[in-house]
Amino acid sequence: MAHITRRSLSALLLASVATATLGLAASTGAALADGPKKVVFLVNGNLGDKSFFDLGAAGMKQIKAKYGDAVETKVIEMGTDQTKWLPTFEDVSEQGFDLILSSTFEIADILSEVAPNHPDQTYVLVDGVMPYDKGGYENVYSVVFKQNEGSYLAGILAAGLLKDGTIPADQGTSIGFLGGMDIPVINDFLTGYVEGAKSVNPDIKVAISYAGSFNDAAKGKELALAQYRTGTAIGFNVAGLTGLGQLAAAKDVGKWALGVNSDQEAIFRESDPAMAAKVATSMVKNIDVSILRTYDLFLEGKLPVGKVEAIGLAENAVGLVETGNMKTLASDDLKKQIETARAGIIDGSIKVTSAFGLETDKLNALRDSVRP
Amino acid sequence: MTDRPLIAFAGISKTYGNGTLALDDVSFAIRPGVIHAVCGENGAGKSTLMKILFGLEQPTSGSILLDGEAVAIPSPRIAAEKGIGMVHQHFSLVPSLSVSENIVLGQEPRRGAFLDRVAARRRVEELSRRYNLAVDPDATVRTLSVAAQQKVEILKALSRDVRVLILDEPTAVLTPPETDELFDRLRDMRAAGLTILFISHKLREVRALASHVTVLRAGKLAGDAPLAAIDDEAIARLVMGQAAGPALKRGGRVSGTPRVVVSGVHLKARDANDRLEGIDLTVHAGEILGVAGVDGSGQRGLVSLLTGRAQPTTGAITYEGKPTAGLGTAALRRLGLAHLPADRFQDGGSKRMTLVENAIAGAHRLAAFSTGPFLKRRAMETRTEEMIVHYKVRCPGPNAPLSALSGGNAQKLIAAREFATEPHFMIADQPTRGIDVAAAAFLHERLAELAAKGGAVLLITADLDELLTLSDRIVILYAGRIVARLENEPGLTPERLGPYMLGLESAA
Amino acid sequence: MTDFDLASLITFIPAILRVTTPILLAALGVLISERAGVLNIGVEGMMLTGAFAGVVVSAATGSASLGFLAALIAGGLLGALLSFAVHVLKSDLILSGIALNMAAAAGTTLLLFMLTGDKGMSGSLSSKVLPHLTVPVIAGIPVLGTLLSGHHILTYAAFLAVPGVGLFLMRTPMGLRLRAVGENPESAAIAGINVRRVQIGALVTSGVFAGAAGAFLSMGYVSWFSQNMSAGRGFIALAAEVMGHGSASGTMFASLLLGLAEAASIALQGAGLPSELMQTVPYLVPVIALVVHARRRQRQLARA
Amino acid sequence: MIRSAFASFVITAVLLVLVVGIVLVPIALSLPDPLAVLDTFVFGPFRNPRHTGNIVEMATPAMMCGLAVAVMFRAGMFNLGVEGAFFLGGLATVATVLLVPLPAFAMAPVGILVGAVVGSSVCAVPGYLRARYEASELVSSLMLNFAALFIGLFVVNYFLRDPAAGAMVSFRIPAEAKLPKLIAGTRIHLGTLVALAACGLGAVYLFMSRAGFEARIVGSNPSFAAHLGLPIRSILLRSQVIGGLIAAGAGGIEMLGLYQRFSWQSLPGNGWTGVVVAILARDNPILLIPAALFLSYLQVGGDLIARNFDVPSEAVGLIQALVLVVVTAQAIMRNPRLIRLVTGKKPAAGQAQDTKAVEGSVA
Repeated sequence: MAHITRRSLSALLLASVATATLGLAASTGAALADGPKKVVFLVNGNLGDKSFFDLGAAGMKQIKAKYGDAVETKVIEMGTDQTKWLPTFEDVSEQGFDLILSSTFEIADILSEVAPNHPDQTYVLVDGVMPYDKGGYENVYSVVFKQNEGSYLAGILAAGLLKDGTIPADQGTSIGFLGGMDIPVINDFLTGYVEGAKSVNPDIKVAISYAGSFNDAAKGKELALAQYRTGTAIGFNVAGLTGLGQLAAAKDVGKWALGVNSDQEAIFRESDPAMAAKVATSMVKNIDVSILRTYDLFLEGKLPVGKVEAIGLAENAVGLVETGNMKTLASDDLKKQIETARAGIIDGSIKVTSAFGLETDKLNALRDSVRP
Repeated sequence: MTDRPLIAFAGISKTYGNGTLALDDVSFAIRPGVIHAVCGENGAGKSTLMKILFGLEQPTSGSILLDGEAVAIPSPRIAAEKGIGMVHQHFSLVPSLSVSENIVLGQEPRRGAFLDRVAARRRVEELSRRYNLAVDPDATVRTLSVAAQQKVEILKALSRDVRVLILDEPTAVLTPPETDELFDRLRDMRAAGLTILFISHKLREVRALASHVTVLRAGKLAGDAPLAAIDDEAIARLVMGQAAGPALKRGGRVSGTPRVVVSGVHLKARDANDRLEGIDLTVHAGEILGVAGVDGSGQRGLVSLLTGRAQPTTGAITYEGKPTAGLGTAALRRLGLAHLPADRFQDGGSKRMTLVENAIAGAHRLAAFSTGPFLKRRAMETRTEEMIVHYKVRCPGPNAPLSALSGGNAQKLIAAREFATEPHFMIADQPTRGIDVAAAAFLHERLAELAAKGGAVLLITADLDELLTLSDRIVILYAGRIVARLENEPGLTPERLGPYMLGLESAA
Repeated sequence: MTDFDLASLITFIPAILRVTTPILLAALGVLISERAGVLNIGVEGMMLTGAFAGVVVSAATGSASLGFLAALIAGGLLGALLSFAVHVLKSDLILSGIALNMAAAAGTTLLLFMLTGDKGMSGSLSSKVLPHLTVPVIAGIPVLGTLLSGHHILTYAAFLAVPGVGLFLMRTPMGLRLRAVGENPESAAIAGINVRRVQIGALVTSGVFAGAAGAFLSMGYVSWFSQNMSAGRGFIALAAEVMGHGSASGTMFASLLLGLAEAASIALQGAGLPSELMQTVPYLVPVIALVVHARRRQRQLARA
Repeated sequence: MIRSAFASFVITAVLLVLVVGIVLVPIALSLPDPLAVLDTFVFGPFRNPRHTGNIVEMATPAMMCGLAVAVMFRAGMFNLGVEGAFFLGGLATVATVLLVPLPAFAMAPVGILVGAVVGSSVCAVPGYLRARYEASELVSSLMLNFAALFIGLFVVNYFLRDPAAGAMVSFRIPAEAKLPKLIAGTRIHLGTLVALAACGLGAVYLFMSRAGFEARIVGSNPSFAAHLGLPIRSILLRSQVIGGLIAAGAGGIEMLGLYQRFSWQSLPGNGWTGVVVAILARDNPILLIPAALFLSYLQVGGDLIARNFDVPSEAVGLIQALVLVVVTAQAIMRNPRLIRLVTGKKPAAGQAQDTKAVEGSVA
């Protein structure tokens, strides 16, 4: 780097001026026409979480793939410093985007400050809710996922595999849950999972651990091993990159794992088939699908802006991956049982508790009821 | 062997990055197989010249000729390859390593991948036999006395097949018998064909040992002659640039009331060199009590008791009649204690802080220098400027860091601070070690002046000339006990002190 | 894990060794540089980079050994880089270490993205793992087998490295020079030792150990690289080294203590205590150990 | 002292432009509009008052954390507890305004005060362990940071959590407790003035007060302090308590200035920023202000290009890492020729021959 000569430097500068001019011309030209729609997804963290941020970015790709030149998409990483989020929203709100998307509950507070200042701008909050009951926020559409519903099915699957002997009792008699942190969005998976498991076997035991981190795969593996060592036969990981450690543990001890958010079996199908084979299924949260759906609705003018939509099994926004290992692993009876539960949840005959708004005491009572 | 010089300095100049001219066109020659003395005050450039010869510093201009050929000595390693060894004033030993490890460091005998410790020990034993310098190869250097450490340092230099051995003020830390022994060893080495460069500012030693003397003053060559051709006064003139003033001589006055009384004091310490086993002594107002003793005879323990940094295990110390039990340094200083510590940069000041800060520290809570919680920086600065003038501290300015000062000037500033409180009791621990004659004389006058004004002074020094010049009475420490109490009569000589210092005689 | 009988205790020991391995490897690296007088704050970044290099190279070559080698080299290179900043540019050692950690976190993510199009993890790369070793005869013996056999090769390497590093520091010429440089650089220079070269060597070696620690994470614990997967273990290793008071065996015992605390906090999850409080255990234990040790030392001094 | 520091400051600025240029130019060239990238990085932060405001907002905690670090470093304490103190201070402040019934005017001051006291424990405990037992403050502070994090998360989860919120966050901070905004169109709040005042007071403390003078003596040479009979242990402890109070107070100010709820789930990193700022400012409280502003300026510029162009945010991290190394590079910063070029005079004695490159071994 130190060896850039003066000549090469000036050449570089010249080249950059040339490109700059071209670039300027191009962008002016585009602006003159009734150009493509502009959509942006703001990540309040960094990509690479194998969870809602990556899935959100994937949704943006799907929009681009579907609409091609008719849309400009952009993903901005805001990082983990929360003080930077508001300035980013304010900047983006002034840059003429047709749709500004973002995700997670934390953004609700940010939007409650920004959205009223930009009434003509449309915002989408994925996996979080604006406080609509206090009025306002006519320009924000919120969509939340009922991960507890999908997790309910995962609970049925885990407990069912044990009950019907598909997983022999010598592998263990309890099921596991590995959370990233003891926080509501994680516990929303837990409540559904526990209730689903209990619906199969009221006496089921659930080993519950929290890693305190979302990027420590080694610790995730160690936590999972501790669960497997003490009688857990199948575990559900909801801990981002930490949770993937559970897969390595399952492979080592020959027990079973349940993935989350995206299809974790697919991640390793090529690179490590032996490990992929131990992922019974994954409880997916189709954030990408919902983002594409949001844009579709927006184009059609049908997006219910100013409201919250809760999407779950009924909208196919959450669910189990049934095409992978589960297809061969689960018995037909168990699959039927899961289907029944799905129908029950959709028609309202089965109510799944949500961790959102649940007091810490009640949550503890639920955890205590299944402690091994 | 011909008279061709072994080493010749040809027009050596050295300018430091900060613009200081340390050496200015110095040229002289050293013949093989002699003991060649280099004299001069502190800051005259002796050490710099030797560092250049040993490859620790590079000359700005000029060259060194070895056996008539110009050589570059970019590092101590190259110096060693060329047969030049050096015994440093501040020893270059690693305290936590053993004697043999220190000596073989850099040229270790190996057995496979490992250090051959047997061979290392053997090498040390062989060296110590050959040069008649007895050391324990397995002792950890940290536990050794200064004299023993110096032996290790010399052995380390000799272990590299040297032709030239540089000794930088080797006697500063030694007792007379130790000095004599060292000189005997050095004469042996010369007899064995070694060339020795002996740096000193003690004329008596130069006269006793060397055959040729070179005098440096303010970075320039001031004189160069065989010792046979020059008398002491001439050398002194060359060193000082003028005739030396008449020497101060005190002795015998005991006056005033007992100010500090130490009775039956024992001190248990982790370091055996610091232990005290039943000390009784009294320092009176108006006298200077000299404490002599081989380094590590309990001086450090005594100082830490008297300065409140340690409490006696048994026995008591009173200060103007009041027991000092439980009083810390701060309380004692408030009662009128002052202390010139032996290691001036370690304990006496902070190199990184400015002269003002060093000069006022300790007195900064006095009303003269602070109002409420704040310091009066102007008053501090004014006071420091006065000190700089009165104590003739050569410095870039009151806001320069202490590190910018030479050892002697730093010591003068520290002394200025300690004397400024008009102390009732002053502990002067090696007050002039390693500093030049003029600065030493100045400090001697201050100590005498303090005593004349009724202050009590405890003088701890390894420099017996200093001890005999300043003290009214003398006590000699050996292994934590007082082995002699002497009046400083005119006939008292260093030679009479020697046997007591080595524990061979006892008069107490 | 409520009943702590002997059997569960024995099954608990491999967990302690697993958790200890990366800490110990990194701490030995920290020890080597620290004895040479350079505190390696960048060990966290070196671990992360080692983990990354191991995965990428083993995936590219199909060889676990080459991947491991790459992890070592990557760690060593970062050690050289830190040396360059400290010795040539004369930058602040601590700050350069912090900067190295920042750069490693950003750089590995960026490179991962460029290689795989994914910022989170390297799931799409079929990287290799280093094997677990079964010690022939011992494996069959009930208790001893669990204790001594079946561990990861790097777990053995880490514990075997302890006497290795100890001997290197205390018994070899190089170790002697290294300690001299760390304790008194001026003396070492006078003895003809090239201080800078020794310190560079120590930092590079330190990086190699950190690289091995990283490789254990990505080629032992799991078989992929993920963002920031070192997760603060480098800092734990720094603590272990300080607690070990400069000796290899002390560093090992400190690492084991930290590993034990971490493994215990993992095993005690699900005992009904709030998980957050359990997670403080691995961090409070070293502080308590430090105080206990310091008090004992003070009492010894007082007695002397 | 200030003048020579200023010289290095000018050199820093010039260097930074070079460094950023070297890293950024190739990245920019790979993008369609390279000049705009550079332009945004360099001038973007000043083009919009809100972005300029961002610099000041971001510099506020950086200054205070830097001050906390500087106060402790000056006393010779390598205490890294600023990170945990900031976190815990923020939490305790929010807990106070949420849980303690206070009149509106008292909320912010009392909250920040309580936060400062509670949070300072993360620095004070290692300080106490060092003063009392000589236990390495580096290790204990590093470890206590994490302990503080998890204890904090426990408190949020069990005592402050808003069950209506979908994440583990506290209840909303009441509007009356928030620090007033100073400049319309930005989020610059009263805390900035507090931080500036704190730096000023820090300078007064360190260089003009008896207590600070004593702390510096202890920090620069403990043996000298012992020679003078200074109460070293209490001075050490005092410095770390002061440092902790500043850092934890900064956490409270940050919360009441910029946040709606307590929502940190991991250590926010301001402590490390503080270490960086303090080293840049060479532990001089007044220079902390430009150092913090400068670092924030770089950050805002980096954020802007990451936001507006396809520059990955990690590239910005790389630039910052490189910047840190270069600006503390003595080989460059203390180069006598460069200093002469800037000041037009010779460097002070002792500065140029500062050859000891490697410091910072753990005691």
